Amino acid sequence: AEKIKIGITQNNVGVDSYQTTYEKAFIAAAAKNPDVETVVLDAGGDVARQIGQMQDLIQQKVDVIIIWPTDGKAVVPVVRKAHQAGIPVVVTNSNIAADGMDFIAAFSGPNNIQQGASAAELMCEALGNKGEIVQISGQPGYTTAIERQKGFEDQLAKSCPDVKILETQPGDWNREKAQRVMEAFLVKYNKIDGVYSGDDNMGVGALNAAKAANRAKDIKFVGATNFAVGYEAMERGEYYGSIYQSPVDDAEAALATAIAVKAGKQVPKLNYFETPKITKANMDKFTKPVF
Amino acid sequence: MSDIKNNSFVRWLSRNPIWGFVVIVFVFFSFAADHFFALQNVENILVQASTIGLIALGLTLVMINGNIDLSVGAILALAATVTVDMQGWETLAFLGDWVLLVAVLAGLLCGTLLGGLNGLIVWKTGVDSFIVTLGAMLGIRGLVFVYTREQSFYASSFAYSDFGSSSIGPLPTLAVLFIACAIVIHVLLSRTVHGRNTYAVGGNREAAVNAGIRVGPHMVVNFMIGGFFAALAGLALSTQMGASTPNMGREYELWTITAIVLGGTKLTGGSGSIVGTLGGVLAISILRNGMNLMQVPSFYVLVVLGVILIAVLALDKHLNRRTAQEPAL
Amino acid sequence: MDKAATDGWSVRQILAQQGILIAFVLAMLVFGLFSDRFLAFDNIMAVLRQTGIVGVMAIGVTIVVIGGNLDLSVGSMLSMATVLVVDLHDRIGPGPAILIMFCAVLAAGAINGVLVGYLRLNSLIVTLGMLSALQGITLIYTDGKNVDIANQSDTWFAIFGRGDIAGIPTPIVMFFGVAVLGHVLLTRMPFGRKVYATGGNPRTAVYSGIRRGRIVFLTYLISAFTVGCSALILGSRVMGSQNNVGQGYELLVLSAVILGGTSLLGGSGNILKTVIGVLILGFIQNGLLLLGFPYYAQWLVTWVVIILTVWLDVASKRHSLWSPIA
Amino acid sequence: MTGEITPVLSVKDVVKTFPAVRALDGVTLDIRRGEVHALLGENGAGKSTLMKILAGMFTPDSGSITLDGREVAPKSPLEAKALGIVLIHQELSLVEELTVAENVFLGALPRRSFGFVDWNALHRQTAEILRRLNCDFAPTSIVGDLSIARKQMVEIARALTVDAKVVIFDEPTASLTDQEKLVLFDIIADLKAAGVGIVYISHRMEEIFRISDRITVLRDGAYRGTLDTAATSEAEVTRLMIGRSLDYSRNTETVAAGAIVLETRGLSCGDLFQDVSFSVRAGEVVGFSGLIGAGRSELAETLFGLRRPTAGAILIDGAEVSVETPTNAIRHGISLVPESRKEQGLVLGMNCRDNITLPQIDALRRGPFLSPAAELDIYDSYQKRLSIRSPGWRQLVRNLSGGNQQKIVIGKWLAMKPRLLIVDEPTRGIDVGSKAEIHNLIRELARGGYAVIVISSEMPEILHVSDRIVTMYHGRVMREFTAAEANEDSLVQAISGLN
Ligand SMILES: Nc1ncnc2c1ncn2[C@@H]1O[C@H](COP(=O)(O)OP(=O)(O)OP(=O)(O)O)[C@@H](O)[C@H]1O
Ligand SMILES: Nc1ncnc2c1ncn2[C@@H]1O[C@H](COP(=O)(O)OP(=O)(O)OP(=O)(O)O)[C@@H](O)[C@H]1O
Ligand SMILES: [Mg+2]
Ligand SMILES: [Mg+2]
Repeated sequence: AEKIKIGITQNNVGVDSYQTTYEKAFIAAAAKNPDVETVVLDAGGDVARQIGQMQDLIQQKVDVIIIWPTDGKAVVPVVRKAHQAGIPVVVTNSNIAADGMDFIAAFSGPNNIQQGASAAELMCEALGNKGEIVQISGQPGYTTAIERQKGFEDQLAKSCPDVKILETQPGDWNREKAQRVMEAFLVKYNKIDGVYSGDDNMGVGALNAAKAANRAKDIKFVGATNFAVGYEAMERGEYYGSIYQSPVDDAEAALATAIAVKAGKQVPKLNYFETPKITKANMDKFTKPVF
Repeated sequence: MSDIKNNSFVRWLSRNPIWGFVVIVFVFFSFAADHFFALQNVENILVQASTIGLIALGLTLVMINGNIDLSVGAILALAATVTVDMQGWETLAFLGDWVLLVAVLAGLLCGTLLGGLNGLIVWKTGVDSFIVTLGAMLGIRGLVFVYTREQSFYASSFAYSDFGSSSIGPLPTLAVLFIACAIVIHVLLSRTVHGRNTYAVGGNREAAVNAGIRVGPHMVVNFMIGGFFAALAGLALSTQMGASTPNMGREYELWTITAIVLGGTKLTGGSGSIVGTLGGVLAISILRNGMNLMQVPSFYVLVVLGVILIAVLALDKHLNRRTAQEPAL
Repeated sequence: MDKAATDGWSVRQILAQQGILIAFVLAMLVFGLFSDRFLAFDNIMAVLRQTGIVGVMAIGVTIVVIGGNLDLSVGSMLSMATVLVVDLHDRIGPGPAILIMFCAVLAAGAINGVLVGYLRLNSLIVTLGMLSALQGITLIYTDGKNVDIANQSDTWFAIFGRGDIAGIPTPIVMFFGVAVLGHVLLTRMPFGRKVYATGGNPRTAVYSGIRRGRIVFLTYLISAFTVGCSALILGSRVMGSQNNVGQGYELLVLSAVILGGTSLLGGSGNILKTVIGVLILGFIQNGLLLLGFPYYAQWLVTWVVIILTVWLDVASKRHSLWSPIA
Repeated sequence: MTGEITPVLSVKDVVKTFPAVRALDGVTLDIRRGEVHALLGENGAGKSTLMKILAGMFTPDSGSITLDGREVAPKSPLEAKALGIVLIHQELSLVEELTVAENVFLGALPRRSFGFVDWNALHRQTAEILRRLNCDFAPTSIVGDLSIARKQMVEIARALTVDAKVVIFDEPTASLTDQEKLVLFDIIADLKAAGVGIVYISHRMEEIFRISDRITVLRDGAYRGTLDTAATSEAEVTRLMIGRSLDYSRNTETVAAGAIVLETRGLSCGDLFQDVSFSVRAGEVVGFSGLIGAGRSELAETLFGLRRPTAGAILIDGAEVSVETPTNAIRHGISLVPESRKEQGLVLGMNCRDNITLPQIDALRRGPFLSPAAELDIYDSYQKRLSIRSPGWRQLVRNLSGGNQQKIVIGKWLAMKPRLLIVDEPTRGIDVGSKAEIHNLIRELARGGYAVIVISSEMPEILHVSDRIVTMYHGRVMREFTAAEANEDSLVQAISGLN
């Protein structure tokens, strides 16, 4: 078969282990397939640079482009440009805005709204449908952060309206920042029953703060994107639950989708992979995340 | 005859060593990276350079003036946000297509006014521009988030984003815009009274005051020009995206300042030129683009970029090395 | 006492120069008025603990800036150091890990120092280049993964971020300890005088027999050393590290330094005021969180507070509110 | 005739205080049309402060200024200029990066439409002015590349750009050579003939008596009186200024020839100077005389380790040494009082004490810590010896008057107790009293066994302090004189290359 050349521009490799593991898995999976040649780029979290990279990929005339958008809206025109240049685009991990859906071949990734909702259900379950919680969200302005927060808040209001969110502050996907935010929450609120964090990295930061204030026992911690540290804390019983999301699945799904698209196969527009809830009760069914 | 030409070229180059570097990396990538040496790619580089380049034009004035503006990235985001958002305002719908013009003017006005505000604070309070604009960098970014409620805005018609990818003759519109603005600022700086006073104020503020230059308003004007170009860069970038995002332009201030300093402008003010700034901007853009095309792994890009920045500086120093007869300081 | 009297310097004049201190007290009072938790002992301790990370580095950067240079590389140097010490902790034990970490940051600082001090390259670009390069090196080292300390409960490494010395939280001890050391170094030792002279007028410094290159080199080593100390606090506090954990710290640190009245032109500045600068930033952030300001309103307020503080400081120095520039 | 002339500018009861300093204490002065009015006073007497008030740079605490019968209060240099008051600054006020023409017309560049600079007019007018001033550089030269003297001429050129009513020269000749001085005096004569009122500040009596019509003396910020130049004498003015008279005799001491401390053999540094051989003995003052550009400063810098010689040898105590850095030179017991106090001699943002102790800071320790007492001792003793006028050691050097700044630099290097002291234009801007004091100090040092090199463009100074005089021309040593055989004429011949 003829070799196909796949270009990928990722959001921000190295900013967290998820993205790094994703990249590794992607390259490994591509290496296993002798018919695939890849161009791997990283936008470093900057939309403008990502647009530049898309232009460069179009310039190189790759066969398929995979994009992990730094921003779901801002990349639409350049995706359209690729579309007009006849290069199919697969969006991975976090989707682009509705207006861009016409120009992409497919989306492959987790459903962040659904993840937020699942986390809300975990929280209801942990608190017995009643209590006061705080939320530590991801970096403001980024799609994943916004979707998870929205999914969580909407579902919480639906599933257990008696659980009240006292306050939400961003932790910028940063454990130390989350720790600082939690320290302020602990000073401010005498009673906190639960903490929801946009990912486990921040969740563990919050846990650190609570432990230092000797209040960890009274608080249930729920996160998303299960990290190794979260997994371990769960083992120790300090962390209630999280959402299991494997970057390896994510990467392999994206690659498979891209190959299928290029091969002209019929592919559904939205390809979500499984992101199940994980708690102490079922954690033995999952391998410990490598990141 | 050719000897003289040669000589003046060498002298020009020794004043703008960054251009030597631009040529070197250009030649290097032409051989090292497929697809690099192509008209299409040169256009890409120019378009990619236009964002930082436009900011750099205004910021060069501010820096020659002996000030600095760290808030340009945030101003860029605010201007883009306002412009993109206004296109969709119901209240302006009666304007038809003219809404675009109104929105663009509004965005540029925002940038100019915020620049002016920075300048005014620097002038009236006497607080160092570094700290004033550092504060503004945070504050204006805050404004952006308050305005957008953390959402990205999306240009309602593709007409806006089509502008970003349109061409005038063989050249992309944005590149033409950038080059045209560069010429205007170059002329402003080298031929007008305002431009010459910019050097005077930056070179020796006290002397400028003593000579009766109204230093305060002068600086405010330059800050306004700086804000205007940051806003223009925001518009240029948002036409490429057809959207605005609250995080756009983050850390641009550092890279812009780097480009300007590489181009020979002193942080302490008083010297610098648009020609140099242009070289600095191109150097960084070519490096970025070339490394993309060569597929340098992203972790290594950072290292290479860092090392090259320092290397360029060392080269510059070497070229301009004083003779043994200068005092060894 | 009467020395001051014969010098013609009154207590009032000296007090009048403490605009930043006044701003700090004002800010504390305002927040204290609006939030009953703000001035609580626990909260103050928590903030002091947090500010230790920025604070220790700010001392080092103050010294670099007084010497007439900038150091923007502290952010990614902090990332590198934290990642290194955390990663090595589990492999070779805390002691050796700390040792190696300090070797690494001092090596990075030495490179800065050689380039800026001896080769006389522009410090902004050099340290920005280092910022980029060190970030890359950190990523290459960890292969982009987070690092964590596996056994967090019984390692003495915990003392730096979580423990206390004689009842005082260690970060606070380190912060104030380094500050006092820095202050003594700058004001009571020949080295400090040479740093001020080098920053104030490099040419005069050389004409006075000061080895300018060596002085600048040493300031970068000091700055790197303080980054190492901050990394201890950060790594121990979090018991893990992201690759970009120090991102943005360079500007935060620089803000604190400038807030403390140190001029970017070099030659002037004061460690004790930097300490106040650090505290102002830390307490503002905390106070706004406690008051429940939405995140981005916090930034707006920070903008205003920074400018008002520095304004008060410069106004008190020149005895007039408005700048004399026409 | 005196009583009836209406002054173009009069100053009445002006008071100005700075923190901890009362710089002007009720000064009254009037300047007539077409007169040269000299202003005299010790360093720090308040001369520059008064002039800066006239030029709108400071506002007085009280008092009034009347220009052409109208009370004025210029709040900025711009306003003062519009009123017709031009100040030629004591400390150069130039933008180094710009051209001569741009500096001459700074703040008033000729424009064409749309704010463009009218380069033709600018260069034409500047060339005109430079021609009048007999300057040998082009309007397009970059000011930063010029020597101090040329920069001073650029500063002076500004006086000719506007139709001024009053032109103030604040120590314009401090760094000028004799030829340039003559040109300046011609210009002043022209201005005077055109009816401009001129204020002339200088510490050089011979100039004052040569060109001024009246003399006003300030002391400690207070007005001491105005004299008609024709009706007074140096002695009287000096007494009014410093309260005692001075002795301006030639040096007639005999040399107590000690061992040779420093010797150079065929020393060269590129095209700056070539084949310089001379020696200095302990207990001896060797003067270096030459025109600007003769290479004396460069020679001094080479001896001090700031430049690398390209050929030749430096011997100290008969042994060849390589002085590679100033640190090294200091270790060999060499001190250099550099030519430019602001750029090379002082850290303006540091206080007086710290500036004086800077080169020996390593030695002023108790254990690892600085000893404030030792530092203060040094400051106090040189403050007294050089009568440095400062409200205290904490005062920033930036806030001192020009002459007092110069004294700080001298004190700084005297305090090193060097074996070889090199002073480059040591008394630039220093008042007559202190100048005598410094000359005495130099002599005294020599008597105490030090070797001293004095570089000076002031002939009387060189003749006054030197035991031996070396003349230089275009980077080469011309002739050596002993104190006894030298006189102004023979020196002038030698430094002009006429052997
Ligand atoms: N900005 C300032 N702040 C504080 N003190 C000042 C300032 N400017 C001048 N002074 C003080 O005012 C006094 C008068 O200074 P001024 O410069 O007028 O002296 P001067 O007569 O010009 O002396 P010189 O002959 O040395 O130039 C000095 O004691 C000086 O220290
Ligand atoms: N012909 C010239 N053209 C341009 N620049 C010159 C010329 N001659 C000398 N210079 C510059 O003028 C400056 C002053 O010269 P230099 O210091 O050698 O003189 P000097 O003998 O020390 O005299 P002085 O101490 O009286 O200024 C030097 O920096 C030199 O580069
Ligand atoms: Mg004076
Ligand atoms: Mg000289």
